[in-house]
Amino acid sequence: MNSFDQSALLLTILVPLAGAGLSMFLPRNRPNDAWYFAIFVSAITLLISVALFVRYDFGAGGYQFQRIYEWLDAPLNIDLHLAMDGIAATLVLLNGIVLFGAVLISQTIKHRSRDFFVLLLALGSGVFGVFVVQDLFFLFFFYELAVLPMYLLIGVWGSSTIFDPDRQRLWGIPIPFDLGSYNRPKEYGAMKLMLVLVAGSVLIWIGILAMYVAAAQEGSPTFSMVELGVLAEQGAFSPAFQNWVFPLFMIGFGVLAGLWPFHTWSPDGHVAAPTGVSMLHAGVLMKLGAFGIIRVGMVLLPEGAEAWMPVLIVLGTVNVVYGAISAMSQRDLKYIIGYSSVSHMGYVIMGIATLHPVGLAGAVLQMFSHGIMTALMFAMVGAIYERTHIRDITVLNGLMKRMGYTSFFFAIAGLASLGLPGLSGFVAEFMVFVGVFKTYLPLAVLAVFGAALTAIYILRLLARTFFGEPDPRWEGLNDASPVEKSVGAAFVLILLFVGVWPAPLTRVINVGVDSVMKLF
Amino acid sequence: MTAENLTANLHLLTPEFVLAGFALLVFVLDLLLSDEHKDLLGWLSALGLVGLAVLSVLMLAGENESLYNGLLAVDAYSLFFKVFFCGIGVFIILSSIDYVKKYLNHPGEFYGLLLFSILGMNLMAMSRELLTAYISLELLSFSLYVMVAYALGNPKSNEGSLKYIIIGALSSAILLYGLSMVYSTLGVTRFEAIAEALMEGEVVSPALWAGLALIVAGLGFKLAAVPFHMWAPDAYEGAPLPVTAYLAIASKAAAFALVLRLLAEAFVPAGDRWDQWQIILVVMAALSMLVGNLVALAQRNLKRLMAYSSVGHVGYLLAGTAVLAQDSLLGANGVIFYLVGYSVTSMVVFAALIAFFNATGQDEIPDLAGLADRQPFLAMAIAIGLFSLSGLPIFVGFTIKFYLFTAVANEGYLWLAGLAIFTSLISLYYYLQVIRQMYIQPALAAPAEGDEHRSGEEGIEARPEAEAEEHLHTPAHHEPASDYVPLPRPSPALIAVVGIGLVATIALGVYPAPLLELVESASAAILPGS
Amino acid sequence: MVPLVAFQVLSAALFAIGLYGVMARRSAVLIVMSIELMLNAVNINLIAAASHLDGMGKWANFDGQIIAIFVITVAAAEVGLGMAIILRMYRNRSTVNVDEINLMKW
Amino acid sequence: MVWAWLIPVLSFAAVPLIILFGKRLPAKGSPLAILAILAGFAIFWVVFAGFLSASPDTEGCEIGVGTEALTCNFKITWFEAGIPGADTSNHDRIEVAWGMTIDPLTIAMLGLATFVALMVQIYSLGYMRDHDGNFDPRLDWYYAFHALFIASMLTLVLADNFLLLYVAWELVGLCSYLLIGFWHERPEPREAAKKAFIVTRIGDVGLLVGILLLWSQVGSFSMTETFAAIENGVLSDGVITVSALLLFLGAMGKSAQFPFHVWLPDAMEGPTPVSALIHAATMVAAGVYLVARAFPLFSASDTAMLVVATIGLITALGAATIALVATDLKRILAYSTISHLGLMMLSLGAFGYTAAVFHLLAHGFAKALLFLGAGSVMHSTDELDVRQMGGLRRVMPVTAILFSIGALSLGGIPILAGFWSKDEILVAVNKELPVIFIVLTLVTALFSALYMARAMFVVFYGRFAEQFEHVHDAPKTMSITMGLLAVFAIVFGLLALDLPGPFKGIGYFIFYHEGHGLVVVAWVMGLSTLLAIAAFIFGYLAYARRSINLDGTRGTFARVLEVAENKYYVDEIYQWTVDRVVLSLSRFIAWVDRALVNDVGINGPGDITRVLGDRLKYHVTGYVYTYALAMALGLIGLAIFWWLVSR
Repeated sequence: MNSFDQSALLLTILVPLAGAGLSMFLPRNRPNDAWYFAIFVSAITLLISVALFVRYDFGAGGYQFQRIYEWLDAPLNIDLHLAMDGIAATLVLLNGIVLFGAVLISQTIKHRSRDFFVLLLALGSGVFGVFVVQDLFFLFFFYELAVLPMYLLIGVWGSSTIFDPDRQRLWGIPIPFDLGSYNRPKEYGAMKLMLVLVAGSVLIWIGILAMYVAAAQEGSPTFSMVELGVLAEQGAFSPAFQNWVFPLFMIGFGVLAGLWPFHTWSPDGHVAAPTGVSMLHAGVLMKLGAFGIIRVGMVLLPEGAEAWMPVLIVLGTVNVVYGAISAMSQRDLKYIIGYSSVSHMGYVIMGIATLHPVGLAGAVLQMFSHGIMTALMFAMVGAIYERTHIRDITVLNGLMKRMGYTSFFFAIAGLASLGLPGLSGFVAEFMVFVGVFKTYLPLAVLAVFGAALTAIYILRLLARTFFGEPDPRWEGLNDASPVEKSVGAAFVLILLFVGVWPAPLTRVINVGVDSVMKLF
Repeated sequence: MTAENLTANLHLLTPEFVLAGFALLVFVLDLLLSDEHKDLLGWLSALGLVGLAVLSVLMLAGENESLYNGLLAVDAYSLFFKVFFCGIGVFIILSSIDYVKKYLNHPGEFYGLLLFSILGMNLMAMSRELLTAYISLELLSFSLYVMVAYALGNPKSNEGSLKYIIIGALSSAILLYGLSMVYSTLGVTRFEAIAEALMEGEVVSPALWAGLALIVAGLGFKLAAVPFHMWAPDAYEGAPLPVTAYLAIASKAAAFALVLRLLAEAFVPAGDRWDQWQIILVVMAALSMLVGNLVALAQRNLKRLMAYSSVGHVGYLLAGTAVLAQDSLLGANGVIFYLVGYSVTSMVVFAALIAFFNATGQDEIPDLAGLADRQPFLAMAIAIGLFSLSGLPIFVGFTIKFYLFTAVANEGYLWLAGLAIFTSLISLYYYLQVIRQMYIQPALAAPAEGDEHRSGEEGIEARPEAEAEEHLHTPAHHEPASDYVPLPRPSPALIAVVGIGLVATIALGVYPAPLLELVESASAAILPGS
Repeated sequence: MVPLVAFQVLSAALFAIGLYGVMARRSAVLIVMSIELMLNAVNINLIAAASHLDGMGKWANFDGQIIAIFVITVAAAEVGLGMAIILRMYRNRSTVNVDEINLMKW
Repeated sequence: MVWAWLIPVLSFAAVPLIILFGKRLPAKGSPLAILAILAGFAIFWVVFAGFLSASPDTEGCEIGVGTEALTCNFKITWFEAGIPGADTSNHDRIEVAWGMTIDPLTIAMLGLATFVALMVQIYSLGYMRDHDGNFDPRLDWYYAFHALFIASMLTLVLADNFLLLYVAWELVGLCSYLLIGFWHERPEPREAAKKAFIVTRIGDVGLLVGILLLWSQVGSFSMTETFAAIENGVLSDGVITVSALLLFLGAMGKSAQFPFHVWLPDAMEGPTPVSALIHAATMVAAGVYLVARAFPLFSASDTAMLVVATIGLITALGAATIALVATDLKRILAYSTISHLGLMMLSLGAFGYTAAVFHLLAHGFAKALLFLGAGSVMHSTDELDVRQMGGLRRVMPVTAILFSIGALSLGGIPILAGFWSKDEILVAVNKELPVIFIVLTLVTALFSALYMARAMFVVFYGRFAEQFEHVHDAPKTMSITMGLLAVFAIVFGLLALDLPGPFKGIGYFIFYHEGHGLVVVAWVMGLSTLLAIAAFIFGYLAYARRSINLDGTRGTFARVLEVAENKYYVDEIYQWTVDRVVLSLSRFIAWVDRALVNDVGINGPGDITRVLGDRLKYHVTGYVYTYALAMALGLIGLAIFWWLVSR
């Protein structure tokens, strides 16, 4: 272990956090300084995460870069125990990439930009934290830290969506009473996102306490996931206990993963959020939920997991189909992407719920690919919205002529999301299908069908928005800025690379999956 | 017992004597100083308190004595709270200097009373006997009655203090009646005597438990625990802001200092009888959490909001006290740790609010609109404070809640911990409403416009200019309000208080280990069993 | 020799009356007086208990009386403070009727 | 032979180059694509030669399972997933390979695809200009898509495992989407492209599920292993039938079999060369290829075979009737394609393996030729409605002649390519299937000759339409390519005869189980020839000479014709389903999501809590005696409670 390996994981957390702290002292009135500084910080984190991923020895597998920092001794026995396995390595890489992209894209934030980047970096740090800790306390600590900034990020820098009467139709018949539901000021989105996510974490917290108590009754009170894992393997947790604690984690984390029916924060939140935040949130934060289910639920409560997975996989399937179908009739670009995120997270959930090595690996790969893909989509939508101030696809059309690059990048992302081979989405979804097929055949058929549905709304979106006669309104429009171009190009390359040669990712994921599947 | 050993270790009371003398000194100086120099008194008392804290640490560190045949205890526990109370006093004084100069007359008495109340609190932390406890409690209460009434011209302040004193007197009567019943059954009123009585008699005489019930009720008032909480909102709202802060932080802490010792020394040793009685506190705790946080949802006035939220926090603390146990310090640690963290955080919030009030004279939630543009530092301080109170990391609020709830769950009250967590979710909602005013709502031209912005439950209502829009399309981002008036910079003292408070909030949230060692030594002093 | 119970009943009655007064009276002054009543109930209880503790009517220990004295002093102070505040209330609002004293509620 | 992988890879490589640098290169980088495919074509011959000289003991080669033909496999691992090092057969790990298999079928398809693609791309150089002769502004994208299209198709035919095949399959679908919708400014191509992609995609669901089903039984995606498993009877009949039908679903989507045929006629909204490519060599060929490739699977299940045959027949007959009455030149050709694809499926269903592939090739050349001809007509006249045309041979003789060759070949006039292949199909159907099939097939053959005659005579012969006085014939690039295709359309059929040399005739090259020479059933060959010639004579009289007047007859068949002209209302049915069912369902779900799940499920508890707080606050009345009362009650409650617990 050289000095880098010693401290790398700690750095992933500290660098963004320190960056956030330092940015507070930047001058308020010079937005660009804050941006440059944030770029600098996130670039460093990107380098660290890439280095971590590359240096992760997939031959050896297991947890690497272990480091334990004493934090509280008895009776709570909380340590800052850092370690990274194959799954975490992938997601750390994802977070590094998306964070950097989000910061770059946020060039357009001018109003109170310093505060914006402070919060954004804090968010990133929290996400890193969740991925690399091995202690329930700190896992929850960073989990909350990642949720905390969202309210302000959306509330202050977000944008509202306004009620539109003819959305309120059912088979063409207008619904007489106002559901108030298409009226989405950013405050609402922010508040709902915050409250729903924290409500989820209430369950998680209770679950964690239950774990601690159970461990204490075994005579070794601890929050350390390693020791809890050992206890679990010794069968310290009775099946009854597992059966009522697992759902706490399943739903608690599931909320953040957009699990149906707790998903509605996701479209509203992502629509209201500013571009950079949507990228980070849909791209990485939603993965925290799925990651939590794997890392806490499955590893610590295997029997509970086996008992509950049938429920989870049904919900996941509902996610896939339901999300796709509701996306079909959306008009707001961001809502379409929001619902497609719900649908795609469904594949992640299904993959996890299969408890099948290939399916689980697919879930993790899907986390990565969906992260990049949806981040790219939000980035491009942001670029469009910056220029046109319109997100209604019935009003937008023929952008291709004026915004060639933006359209191209968006189209690639869209194709990736409808599972086109050669792009990352396909490999991941295919692996999930394989897993589900071996375990729950009928649902697998539904899932494949859901993938076909995705094609419908994505193509509809592309046709409406980008193709067609260029509208005179877009005369003055200029294409993506150099920053946006470079981000888009980079993300497209990643999508292609993973789609054409997923082995570098899968071989790392596989070892992570291996260690999880050993429990089943 | 003879006069010698009565006065043998009298020197251990030096800090109290010094404090009393110092308070009187302040009164005297008040007469001599001319009006424009009165704020010197504030600095002087603050300085004095710092000195006192240092003095008590130097003198009493490591002492573990019981004075007057077990009336007063001089141990790590009381020492901890002495320093703690002095610290609170210093912060309160520093943050109130401007306020006092601007809004109140007779500053001298103000600081003097404050010092006396601190003396009372110190004694509460020390006392191991009901009457002593009662007397020191009254010393605190009387000072508070006066301080609440301090804004002479203001009918609200007056009304608040009237309600406060009436209910306070009532509760002290109840407490005393309980005391008398305990005395009439045992003939003594020392805590450990009660413990012995509880331990030996297999059946508790009705008079005894009735007395204890009365005592708990009396103390319940001091804690503002449901159903003895109703005075709190009025007193908080009526009182001048620094006094509100003082009420919310110090008097609560002192009451818990007393309750903890009482429970730990009189009840906990009773073993399974204590296990029976836990449920009583548990129920009070649950009620306080629910009522406090639910009613806080409906508040408009910041002080009132803080009052109800503090009722909620009392609920959490009571849950902690309910799980005191002979064999584990977890509960006691949790409560004390929570007290410290809660005080630090509320100190930040209140100091910032005081600064805001000094500048604007407003204390309604909608008045905060656009604060993030008008005075970013205050806005940030309040936001961080509220996030911490609602129990989000990296702030101390998260750590203390986690510790306390773990303690509660560990004693077998997982459902209570769950309820506590759930209610802190509710609290998050109303704290966010405040933050929303500061950061999202544009600054108002005049406070009168507050009403329309207040209706924004869950922010469902759309921004007026947005409703005009045709299709899904609004102005890109929230633009800074053009017409806001930046607030004047708060005084250095306030900035210092807020700054230190913020640092403490984050530092304790990230690395509480050193503090927790002190806390453990303190709770070990009252729970020698473990 | 009057048994202790008699005194206790008496003090309990006094206490109850006082408590009732606090709730029933509308004048702040009378409320404070009712509280005094409750405190006196306490005193009776204490002194009686002190004298009966060993059952022989001899003074067993002085704690009871001492506590009573403390209580009286404290009560006096309380009344003084209470009256002062009520007076101030009368100056501000020219009423001491608690029905009218509810600027702050909910 | 190992270098076969270069054929697709070259074209793949051309794509990014054209996209990135096309704007700066001459002719917008189109030469890159053409060179790539030209090289591919060259390599094809090398591979072909190599394959002919190969034998079972050549490295990587063996006698293929199922088809007893020589098969050569080469592969490298692509990626693995699951438990590292676990055994794939117990499904804990999947291993996917970049692998290619080379057998006669592959060779045939390679030849067809590379050649037609080459022709089309050269042809496009002439076609993709406006009348002032300057290139289409997006020519670089056009050629990029073309390169990608053909590259994917070549990967498809080379793939040695189902997954890779599916990958290429989807890419083919994408490219057809991109090229059909190439002129996306107009709404029709946009919609057509969407339709093509989505309809085929629905079929692909079946394909993917079928692949996964096979995997879940076999534990591998490799075709060889799958077929081996079938041979060894590892798979139950049920599984075989189901998975075969699922694969066929995919094939139906791509090869526009009823009821998935709707996308193909609209697909001619794209540039005509694209239609040529789609109809001849790439897109629609894929479906037939898939069934042929998975023939060991299909032939193992009689049910599947019968379904294939029936669907094929229905498609063939229905499409032929529509083609008879269609008025748009390209639509006529489109429906004729569908009909012929139907014939191929029918023949596969009738174990006419050789015949099907043979017809695929023959039809490919002819149809490409026809479309390019139609393209050159359209390019010069900007007119597609046959009723407006007439006697065009006067102004564009070359096109006229070449088009006629194509038409005759496809119509099944003897010694032209189409004649031989169609005859073999008829023989197979006659041999394997009940008599009704052969009857209907002959009817189809007659119809296809008829509509070909109609298209050819109406457009190029008969009364000259004056408005085309000064249109000029196709430019060199176009006519030369058409000429080359025409050559094949004429002579290719001769491969059916027994030849000297290593290539002993198609029957000995592409076969299933055992090779055989040309099988001649006299009455079948005679009858079909008769029908074809009769049809063309009738066509000449009716459409060129106008000596037979059809207008009178229309009245009698009005109802039937109307149904046929409306394409049996299949499109309308689809439209109705999409609008009324799918979309309103999605609107309903979206509404449920907002109204129930969100407003009730998520907001509800929040609102309840808030209201609760709002009501609860009134307990603090502001009257001090209420507070006292509360304390008293609390005290009593406390006392009682205490008494209860300490009893």
